[in-house]
Amino acid sequence: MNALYSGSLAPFAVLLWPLLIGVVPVVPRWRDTALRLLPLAPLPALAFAMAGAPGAVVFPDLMLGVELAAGPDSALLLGMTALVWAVAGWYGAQTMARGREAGIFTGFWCLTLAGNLGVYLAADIITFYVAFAAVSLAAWFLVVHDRTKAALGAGRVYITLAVLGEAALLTGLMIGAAQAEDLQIATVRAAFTDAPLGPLGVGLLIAGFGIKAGMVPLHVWLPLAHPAAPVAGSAVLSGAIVKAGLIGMLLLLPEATGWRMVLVVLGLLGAFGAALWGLTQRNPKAVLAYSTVSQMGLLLVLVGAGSQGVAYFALHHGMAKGALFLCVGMMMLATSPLQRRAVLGLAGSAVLSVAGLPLTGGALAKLAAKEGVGDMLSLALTLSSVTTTLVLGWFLFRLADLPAKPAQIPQWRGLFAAIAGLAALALALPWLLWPGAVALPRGYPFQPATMLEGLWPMLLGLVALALARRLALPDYPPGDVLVFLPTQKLRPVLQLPVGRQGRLYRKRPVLRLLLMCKLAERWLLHWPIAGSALMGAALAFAAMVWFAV
Amino acid sequence: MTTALPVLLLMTSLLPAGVTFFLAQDSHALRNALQLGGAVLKLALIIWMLFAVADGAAYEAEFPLAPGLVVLLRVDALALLFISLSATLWFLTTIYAIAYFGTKAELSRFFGFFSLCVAATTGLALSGSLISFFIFFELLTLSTWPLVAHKQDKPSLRAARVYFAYALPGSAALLWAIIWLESATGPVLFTEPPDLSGLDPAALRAIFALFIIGVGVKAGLVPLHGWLPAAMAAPAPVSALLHAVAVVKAGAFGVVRVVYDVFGAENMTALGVGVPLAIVASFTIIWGSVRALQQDEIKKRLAFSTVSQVSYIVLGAALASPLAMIGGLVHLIHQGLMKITLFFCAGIFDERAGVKRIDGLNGMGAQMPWTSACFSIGALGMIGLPPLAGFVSKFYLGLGALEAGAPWVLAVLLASTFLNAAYFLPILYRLWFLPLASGAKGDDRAPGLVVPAVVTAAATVGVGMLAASPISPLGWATLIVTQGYGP
Amino acid sequence: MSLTLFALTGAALVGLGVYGLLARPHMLRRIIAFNLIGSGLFLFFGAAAARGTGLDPIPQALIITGIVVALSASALAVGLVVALARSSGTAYLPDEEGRL
Amino acid sequence: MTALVAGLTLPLLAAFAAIALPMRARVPAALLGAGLTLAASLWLAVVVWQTGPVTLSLGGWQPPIGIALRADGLGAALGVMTALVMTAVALAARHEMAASVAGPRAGFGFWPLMLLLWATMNAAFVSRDLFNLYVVLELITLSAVALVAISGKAEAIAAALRYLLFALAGSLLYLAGVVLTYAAHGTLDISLLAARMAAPSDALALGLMTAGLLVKTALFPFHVWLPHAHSAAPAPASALLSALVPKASLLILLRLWFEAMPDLAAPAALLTLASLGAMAVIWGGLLALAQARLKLIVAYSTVAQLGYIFLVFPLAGGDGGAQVWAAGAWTGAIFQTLSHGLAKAAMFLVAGIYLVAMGSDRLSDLRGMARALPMTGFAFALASITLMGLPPSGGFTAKYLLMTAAFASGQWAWALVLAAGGLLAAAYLYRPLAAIFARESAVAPRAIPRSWQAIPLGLAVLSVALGLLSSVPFEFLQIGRPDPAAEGL
Repeated sequence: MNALYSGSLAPFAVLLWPLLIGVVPVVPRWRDTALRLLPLAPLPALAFAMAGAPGAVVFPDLMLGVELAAGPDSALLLGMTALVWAVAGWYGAQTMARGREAGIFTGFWCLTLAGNLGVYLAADIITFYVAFAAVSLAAWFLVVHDRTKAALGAGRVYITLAVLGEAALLTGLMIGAAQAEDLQIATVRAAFTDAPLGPLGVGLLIAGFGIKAGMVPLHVWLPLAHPAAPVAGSAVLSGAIVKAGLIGMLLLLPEATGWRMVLVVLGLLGAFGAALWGLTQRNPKAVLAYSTVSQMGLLLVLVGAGSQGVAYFALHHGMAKGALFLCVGMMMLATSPLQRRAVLGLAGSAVLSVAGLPLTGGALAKLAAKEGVGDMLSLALTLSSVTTTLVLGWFLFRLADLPAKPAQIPQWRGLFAAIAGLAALALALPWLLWPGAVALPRGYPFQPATMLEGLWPMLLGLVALALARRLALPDYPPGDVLVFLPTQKLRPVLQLPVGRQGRLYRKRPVLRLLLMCKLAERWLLHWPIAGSALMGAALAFAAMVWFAV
Repeated sequence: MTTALPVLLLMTSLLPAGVTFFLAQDSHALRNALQLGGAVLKLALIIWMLFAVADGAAYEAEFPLAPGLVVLLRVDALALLFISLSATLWFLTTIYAIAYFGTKAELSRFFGFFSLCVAATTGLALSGSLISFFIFFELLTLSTWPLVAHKQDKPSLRAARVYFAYALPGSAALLWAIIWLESATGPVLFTEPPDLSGLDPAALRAIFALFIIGVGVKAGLVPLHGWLPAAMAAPAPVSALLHAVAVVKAGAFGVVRVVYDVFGAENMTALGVGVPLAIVASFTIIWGSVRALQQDEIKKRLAFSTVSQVSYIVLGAALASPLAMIGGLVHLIHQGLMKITLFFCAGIFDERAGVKRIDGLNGMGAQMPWTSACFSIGALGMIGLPPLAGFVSKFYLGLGALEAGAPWVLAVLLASTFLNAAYFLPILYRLWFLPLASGAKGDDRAPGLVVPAVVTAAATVGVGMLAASPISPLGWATLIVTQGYGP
Repeated sequence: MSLTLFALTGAALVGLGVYGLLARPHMLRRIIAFNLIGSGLFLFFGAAAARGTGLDPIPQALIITGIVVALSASALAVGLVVALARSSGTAYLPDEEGRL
Repeated sequence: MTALVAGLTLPLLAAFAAIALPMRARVPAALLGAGLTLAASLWLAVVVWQTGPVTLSLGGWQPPIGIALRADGLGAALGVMTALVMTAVALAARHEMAASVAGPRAGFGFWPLMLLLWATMNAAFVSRDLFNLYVVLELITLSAVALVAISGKAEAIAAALRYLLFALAGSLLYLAGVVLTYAAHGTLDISLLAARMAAPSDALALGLMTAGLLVKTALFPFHVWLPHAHSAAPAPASALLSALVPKASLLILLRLWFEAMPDLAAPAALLTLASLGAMAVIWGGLLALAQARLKLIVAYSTVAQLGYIFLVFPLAGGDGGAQVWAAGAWTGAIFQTLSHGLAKAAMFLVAGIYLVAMGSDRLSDLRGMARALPMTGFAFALASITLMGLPPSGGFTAKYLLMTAAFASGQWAWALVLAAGGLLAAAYLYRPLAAIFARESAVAPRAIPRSWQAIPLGLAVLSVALGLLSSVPFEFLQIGRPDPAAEGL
């Protein structure tokens, strides 16, 4: 037996704490308490991230040897994730109807959270895989929480894709690990380059992570799940959970270049296609979902292009998108026109940031992202602002049309403040992190050229939006590709013809045989026959012996 | 070293069996004391030996029958792996069975054959020579038959008949193979692999095939698996025993023995029989899952999932690579834990809520939280959800497949994962999400039934969570392989 | 010369007996057939005994024994036939009645 | 020496006593005689085990003039088996053949017949003289036939007559062979014959004797008399008939081919013998499968089980280089003879108990007997295990040895027969087992004392123990083993 662990327990505590909260609702009496504790769950993680994610720990006996440590990118995303989860958690705690369902929700909320934090902290593939499985499978409960037909349907699609993703991921990891003969993420990553099935492994990893990261065409679950999930759920799904796929790619995809082109192409496809498709949606959450797909598309492009600003960009998008989803929630809960206007304003500011209005966090993120990706791609990034403006503007209109529910909740203001805080951070935090995260000079965002480059696409987008509102946009159900796929036809394939079980024997022939034997026996019984046979036997033996000797 | 320990180990279940037969039906206390006492004693013995064996020691006891018929009992790491499983689960299943049957009829007969069955399994695990393996293999068949037929109603009698109709030809094939082999090599001891040069490759292939058919019947290799679903007519503790402890495991264990102790990895590769075996196993894995998907009785579905899961072990043996070997061996334990959990739960659903079919499980999660939770854990483990037991074995199997240069196995593992998900998740969904059917009700206030399930479910989580620790099944399997066993 | 005669006679007796044994379903006839065969064999045996110089005493002893054995066998057989006839009213074995 | 004589004389004396003594004393006298004979047989076995084969020339006359008796491992082993079965049957008959149960005639006749049979069996096991063997065979036949007819029922008498018909024909064939042999060689002593100059008439002689012995051993297709005879006799008698009587002629057949005239072993003849055996295995199995009465099933299984033994003719000597033993096939055949004897006797005794308890042995009437009389059910199950050849029973050891020889000599076909026979046995024994262990709790109209139930159980246990402790019997059978047994014919 070796030592139980070595290193600092801080990373472990970060994961343990939400899990502890998660088991509280097992006791029915404590359910409501647990729900109230939700916002506290990610706080240790937040503190840990703000401290710069120091320390690493190894548990040799746990699972296949658990190792926890956070790299720079991870630290950044860890903080963002914690933040989004905290705010969304508070929203959930305030708005969620109490009861058994809420208990289940709380438990799996915490499990998902732990998984989501785990993917940033894991240093060995098993831990990473476990965390990833936790975040993607447990999130199913967040999707189906409302138990409505839409929610369950979305849940079915989600779980199917999630399981597929898990399997692809596992296989990919195996291919790497078999070559590396080690479970360290770094070694496995390096091993892909000369693993016999390396390309296959990378492909599987991309697929596995791509599903989570909403990569076209594996994104179909996303526009279904986000609208179906309760607001708090969609906030974390869209803001934080999708980033799990991103970090996976950052950590595990090898240096080799073969796969990068794929990511770039698929990313661009998502970035523009999804944004435009978002215009066919009426439900603001669905629109947001498509915008998420498009933003993630940009991120994939960046990963493919090997940009340094991925985490930085993701940080901003996570917080902004989280805020936007929560805004939808607030809008539903807004009772007075004042509140509605406030929400619209808040959402608007977040939208502007995401669209990349100069001097906002979003703009900084884009600038950082463009660094060293080549002209073509930076142009693409610039152009993406057009579609982003378009789809998010569309979102604002949808949001404005959203009918209010007369549900009066006590801490509307508090919640609004918190969300506003989140949005503010989305705008401001990039400024704070700028010197550390980006290699560009401090004054770069203020240069007129830069500002202009940020501005004209937005104007273009606004024009397009004005035009778009003129012409009658089609109204499609969410889940583009899926809607046109005949999924129901797959069902009969599984219902293979049922073969017959083995039997001792098929009765009739045997009985017939036995009957024949009985008759023959009676025949043999007749002495003349038997007797002559006997004499014959005697002579036969004699003859045999005679001829042999 | 030669000691009486192996015999003692055997006796811990053989003696209770012998005595129990002659106990009066209503002497419950004495009977239970015998059974549990034997189990506890056996566990104690195992733990006592674990440490010595971990250092590479081996206990032996030999009984010569007619010349050439050597019954050799040998406790080595591999044997201990299997025995510790059977002993632990025997203990739990006994508790479960005592609670399950209460004061029903024919208990002395039942528990007599029950522990006899375990004794046979123990002997099987301890066997150090082919012939003793065969002897206990047969004893197992004979002692299981009355258990399958226990209810003595039409279905169970039919099940018993089908079981015999499969098992006996199987053992005939096995005997045929053994004797064919030994007629050329002389008596085969597992410790010294036989010299196969006396037989030409064609004959060796035929022998190998016969061996696989012989043990494959018990291991439920398609197309020899027909008896397994039929045997579902037996009472739940029996199913648990059949599926997790004794019969199918004996088959899988037999495959391991045949592959590594009779033929050896090199010969197997030289003869080119490894890949066909792997293919058969893979086909079984898929086919079993597909058929499971079509069942709407809980136990039937579980039965077919056993067919599929046990072939993981066969697959691990067939791939002839150390990691796959570890995966297979560890799955021997893990599948046992998970599957027995599932069967315990299925039995509880039947006993406490009268639910036999899957659609009857709607909303039972709230009614029978403990049972449903255990069932869920077992099911998720089967699917291979990390960090549960099933994941560990699957991971090692996958690595082993790559190591052995058979990446197509990964596809098989994947397909089976999906199929597992496809036939287990709906059950969980019904348990936890669908509303309770009107008039349906159940509770799991039956500690005797629930506690064993909870223990095994906890174990399912535990062995996965602590896989890397040296005392875990994985650690033990690794020890076996590093001790030079297998490829 | 006479020896061959004995032997031939014995052989003939055996032949007769075998025919009767196979062809006659009536049990008494069969018993008689047995005795015919037996006698034939003993005759042959006696002939065979007179080999080379002098007489070999052993066959005499054996023949006597054989005759005794054959007698007891016949006795039992006859007894059984009688019993059969008493119990079932026929001296034929079941379903051999009337056969040639 | 003394043991040898005792084994022959004690049962005869007891038989006389069972006739001469007053009513009350007969059964006790018979039982006493049985006990003493059992002791004698065991004693003889011990002597053989310690000092090797025991030879005795009656009246000091050496062969060819006199008759030699020789107890080798084979003979002594069969003697012990016979003694065990006989004793068990005697104990069972104490209940079953009591005048009150079986009627005065059977009650009186059974004991002397049984003891006479015993004495003649023992004689058959040790005698070395072909003509002496003829006499012994004849006596065995007569007492056996009498035992069949003892109930006096019409069907029993018919069966007995048919049996007698076949048996006498066999004896005459055998006698003819003996006569020819003597005519050719002037001796009938097996040991002397082994050293003879081969004569042209030997072929005919051997053929005649073999055919005659085949009838008495009830080898297919000459088995037809057996099932009816065995099922018509009262159960204890059937036990003797099935378990012991065929073994005597079988033993002579073995002695003839392996000891007296191994030089005449023609491949074709060996093949024919074995194929007849194989057909017996299959045919007997199928017909057993077709029967509805327990005793008939058991009787037909005798036909099948005897078939195995004939595989020894081509297989003997086929032990290959890899084995640790010689004469595996030969010993296997003897193991089959012994274990079948014990198991079959047990089965018939069980059937007898059921007949007494239920008044019928139709399977339909035996449902749930295991509940009413658990020990009998257990006994039948154990015996079945032996007959199916499942480990660790004696039947398994036999099959294992024979099968190994089959493979070692490359004659796989016979191994196939062994395997198929085992499966058939499983099939036809499954039905009675299923019936006996059925859930219906049959209420036996007549209570059966445990001491009686224990008898077949004891035999069945012995038949299994024979496999469990097979090393000693194995060694024992090698004592005075003929060389061809190891070298093959």
